Amino acid sequence: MSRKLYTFNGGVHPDGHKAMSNGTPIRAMTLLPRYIVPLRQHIGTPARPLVAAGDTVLRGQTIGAADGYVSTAVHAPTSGRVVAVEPRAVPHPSGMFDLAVVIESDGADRAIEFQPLDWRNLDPSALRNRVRDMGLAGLGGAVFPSYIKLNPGGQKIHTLILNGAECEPWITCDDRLMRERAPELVRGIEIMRHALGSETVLIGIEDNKPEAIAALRAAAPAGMEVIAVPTRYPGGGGKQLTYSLTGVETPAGGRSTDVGIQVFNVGTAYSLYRAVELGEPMISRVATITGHVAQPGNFEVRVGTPLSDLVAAAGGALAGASGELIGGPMMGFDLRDSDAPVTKAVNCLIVKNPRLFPAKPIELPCIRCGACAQACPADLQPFEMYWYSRAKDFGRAQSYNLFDCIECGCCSYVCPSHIPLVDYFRFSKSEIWEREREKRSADQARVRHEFKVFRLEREKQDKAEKFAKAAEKSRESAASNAVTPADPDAEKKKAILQAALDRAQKTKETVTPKNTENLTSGVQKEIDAIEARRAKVEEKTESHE
Amino acid sequence: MENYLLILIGTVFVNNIVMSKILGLCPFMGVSRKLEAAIGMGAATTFVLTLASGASYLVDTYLLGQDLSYLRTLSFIVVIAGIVGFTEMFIKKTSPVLFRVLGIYLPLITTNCAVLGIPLLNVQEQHNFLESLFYGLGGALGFSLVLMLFAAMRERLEAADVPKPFRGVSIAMITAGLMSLAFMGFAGLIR
Amino acid sequence: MIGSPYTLGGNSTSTIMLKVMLALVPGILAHAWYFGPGIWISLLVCSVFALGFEAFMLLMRGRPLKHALSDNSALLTAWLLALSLPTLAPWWLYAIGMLFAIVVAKQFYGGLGQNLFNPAMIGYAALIVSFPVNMTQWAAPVDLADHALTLLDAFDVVFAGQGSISPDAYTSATVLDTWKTQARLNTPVASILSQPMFGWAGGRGMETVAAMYLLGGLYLFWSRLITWHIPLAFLVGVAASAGLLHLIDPTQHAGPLLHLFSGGVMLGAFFIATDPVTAASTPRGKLIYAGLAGILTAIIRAFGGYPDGVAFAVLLMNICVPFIDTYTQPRVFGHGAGPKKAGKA
Amino acid sequence: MAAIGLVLGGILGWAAIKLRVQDDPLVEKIDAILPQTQCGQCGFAGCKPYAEAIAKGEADINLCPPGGAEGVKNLAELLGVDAKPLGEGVEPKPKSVAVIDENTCIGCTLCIQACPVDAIVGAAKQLHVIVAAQCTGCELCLPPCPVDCIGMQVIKEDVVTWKWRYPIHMMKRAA
Repeated sequence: MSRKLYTFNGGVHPDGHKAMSNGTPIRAMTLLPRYIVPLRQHIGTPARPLVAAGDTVLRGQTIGAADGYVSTAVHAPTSGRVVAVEPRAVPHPSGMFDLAVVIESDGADRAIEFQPLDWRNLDPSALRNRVRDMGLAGLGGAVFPSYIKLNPGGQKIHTLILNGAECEPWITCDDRLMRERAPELVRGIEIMRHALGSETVLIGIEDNKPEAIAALRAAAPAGMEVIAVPTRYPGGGGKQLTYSLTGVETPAGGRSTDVGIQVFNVGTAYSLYRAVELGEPMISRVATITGHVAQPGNFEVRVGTPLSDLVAAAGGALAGASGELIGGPMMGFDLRDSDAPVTKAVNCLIVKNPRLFPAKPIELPCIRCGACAQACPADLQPFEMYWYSRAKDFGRAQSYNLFDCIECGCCSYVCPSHIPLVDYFRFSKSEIWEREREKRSADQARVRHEFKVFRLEREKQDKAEKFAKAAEKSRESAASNAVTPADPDAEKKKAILQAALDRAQKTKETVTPKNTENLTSGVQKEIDAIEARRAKVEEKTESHE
Repeated sequence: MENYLLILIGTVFVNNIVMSKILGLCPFMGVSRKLEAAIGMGAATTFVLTLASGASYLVDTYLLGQDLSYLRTLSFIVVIAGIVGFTEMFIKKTSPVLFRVLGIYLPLITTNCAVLGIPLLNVQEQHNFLESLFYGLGGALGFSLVLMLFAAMRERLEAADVPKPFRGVSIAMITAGLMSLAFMGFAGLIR
Repeated sequence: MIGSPYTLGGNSTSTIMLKVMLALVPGILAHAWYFGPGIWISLLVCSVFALGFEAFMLLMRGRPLKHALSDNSALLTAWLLALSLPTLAPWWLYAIGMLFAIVVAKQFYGGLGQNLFNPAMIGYAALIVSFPVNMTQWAAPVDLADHALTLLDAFDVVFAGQGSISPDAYTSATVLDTWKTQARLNTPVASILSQPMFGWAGGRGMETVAAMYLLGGLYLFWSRLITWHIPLAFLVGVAASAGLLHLIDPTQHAGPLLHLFSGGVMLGAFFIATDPVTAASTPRGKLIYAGLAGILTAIIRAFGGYPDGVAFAVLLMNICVPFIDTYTQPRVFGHGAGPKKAGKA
Repeated sequence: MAAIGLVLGGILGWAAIKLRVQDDPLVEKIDAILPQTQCGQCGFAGCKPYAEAIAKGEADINLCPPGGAEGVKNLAELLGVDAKPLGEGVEPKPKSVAVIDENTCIGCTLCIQACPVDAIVGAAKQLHVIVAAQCTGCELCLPPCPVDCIGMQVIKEDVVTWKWRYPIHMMKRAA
């Protein structure tokens, strides 16, 4: 091609292992008896649940609505009955539980009526609302709500980049998608171009996927350029791909839109096509299951599918499996609980065995050899950031531009001392975030405290003025009345307080456990209701934090 | 001209006031915990030391002469104290944080043996006015140089896995010693 | 809990150290060929003391011995110091050198990776300051020595003192020493260079050893264990300043070739200045660090009181490293350059 | 000598007028580091008074338990002094918020008056509620409550506030 490619610094060449899963077509999965759909599948505020236990739902029905600006909807993957809305295991590095809707399928898989959209004659903002209600989020891994990214805002988005690089080893879901569904994918890109008004459309694909490149070149109309970029991890990082294709560096701390470029994953374009042209909400995605399983490959997986079922669909794990990875080996994380479901973010599940993923060698001291700095695609000095992160000197770690780290893992990959550098950076980053949260709330508290002090001062002044006036009055009356009576108001207040105290003492006694044995069902119900309300308040406070 | 250059190079590197004359260790150890503070301290000391060498020379030559030479140390201290007082106010005005960081070490420039030592050495070496100035400037630059380098090293040391008994000032002293060892490489270079 | 990445590639620290030691082997062999078997003894003695001191300090600190000893870093330090010291020196000289190198310069700071000064060079500097006489008695090339020592003789010399053989019989000054003393006596250049100890470039024998170090260094560069910045800047620094001085006054200052191939310059350029722990780490910083070290080496050689300047130059620049690193941080992706007008690229 | 003294005195006097410092921005800088719980555990009436006391050198830097060791370290760095452990009897507690027990609250408004950041809403004889997002966990509302209906609740971690842990240092673990 005639287009000049730019080369970002650093990067590594880990073993691809892609042939293991990219040889077979995308398979469909049989209907499962149970789906678990987390309400937080995207960056931002979790969706607000619209269903409760006992409700029946249809496939594609909205079960969680977008809540706030950075949020998007969640839909039922099949028809059936909601059995619970409760915290469940989710694919998250912490292994923590998060609120999810558990659906028991009725086997009929009845769908709501899908309404295709005539997007060409539609106002872009209406299109975006549709995209939000269809639950679209970026499928590259960051799962940022797509409708926001389709809003050019005040900026001119002259270039639209489609990311089909898929630089992470093992993962092949985008590869298969591009090979098999290129025409539909291209129609999705058309919708994006329409919403953003971009002139240039570039589709970047790493050159280890010749079939995908050929398929897209065949499907792409004039004005869409399919470009093969050299295979080098992390060539599919948003900033890296943008630089490779255009030579433009995304400003630190900013977005590519600041320089007039928007980047979407190819999978998102395909889902956009389904959402807009077919009217089908985002209830499935293509995900790779590979590694130590009987039949590695790609599946069209419904969101909410328990990962253990995905492993089973691939013929099950082979003997000697030693755990699972979500995502690729460079940036993924260990699956803590195989009950966790596939979400919009899950692009790959790798079943590990000790041969493919040997135990990590022991960490030795850093010798400042600089291998990490040479491998870093963000041109950072990881060993300096490590030096201060290790000593928990976050200020200095940050001064070495810690927050420009994209956590691609190249530094850890090349480190001769086998230092888990990225873990140190993740640790430092979350500590710094925590401090910033604290700082924000401290600032808020300071303002509120200062206001309170100011208010008290003002009240005191007011009172003093009133008192001065009163004193003048009383001096006048003092002539006739020698003894000033005690403030009757205060006496009254005291009495009221005492009465309330006594009352409270009584009520307290009634709610102490010794009385709970012989409660009437009515009282019990009341207590339960209060407990539930309290639990909700607590939940709210937690989600606020 | 060559003479002045030699004085400058000699005092900055070869006869470095801290590394080979072992003067001014108090601020050297005290204000080297942070690079910024060290740079501030270096600038303040350079200012004071250069002025003090010049002023002391004038005082010594024109006010004291041979007859009152027994007042030399005393009057030098007065001159230095005055200049330090001025510097102190200046820094307090321009950079309160630096003022706070330097803390007690700022007024202590007065009693920094390097600051008194250099004017006295000037007299001893019978430097003329310009030579005195350059000697003061060179000494101060040498002081600032090692102070800054040392501060940068200590910032790195702070995060090092130093054995417990050596942490803090202890390893700093060892480092200063090794620095001194390295500076011995300049021995015999000039005079 | 350790997260991604889950695959690792590349070297390991102990193999890096081994490869560096491997790169030293040609130089050592050449040394043994030209200067007799003394080098084997000094290597051995230094290695034993290095491991001994390292183990002792680790025990004192309550750290596990196995990993720290098997990273080969103490051995490498021992070899570098042994190659910088005269062979056939008394054993306690090596012991004191290793004490300073391993205990003071390395373990006091927390061990591998934490030290600010090059351990081997601290050992060297401490010795040359304390025992200048022993440090100038270098083994003479075998074909020039009055008495060629066998391995046993050498053993005797190192551990029991010179014994029956006078040190004059097997030691000589280095070419740098000779040049300095003779030039200050205003001996004509031609007659200095005609002395048998001078070879085609540097000192007889030593020049070949230096060439072998160069070879080893090129191997390190080729296997990507070092970058070109430090060796090149160091050699250019030495050659340029030596050349300049030579141009100004050829009767007092030897030419750049002699400087490059004598003393510790080659060893320093490829093996000592490149020690990643104590060297500058940014590309620009490396150039400044090594360039200044090279210039300092030439200045100390020309005007200073010590015969060789490599050790002091490296140590002086070690002092500057944190400062240099702080002010030479490379531009981070997405910083500064300012968004180029996109689309026109 | 006297002449020197006079001249210098003159210069200094002039400089003192010229270079007078109006405001002390140090207090602001110290105040910015303090956690603003306004809890008074330091023995001062709030964070600002404590900051002023530190700036004047009247108070030590290790008196603030909510700030923890981290806060002491930051103060030490700002002031160029050695960090030290928190003082006797001052230990940091896990971050908590106050919660009012709806069953026992009598609506006396005493806690509302005690709250330094106005994080409690409610009127006389009405149930009071603490706005958790604004509660600093200072515990100042606990003692005034006549019916002991306020309890402290430790803030739990969730998927958003979850933090990556410090990577285990293998060398040390092996030791």
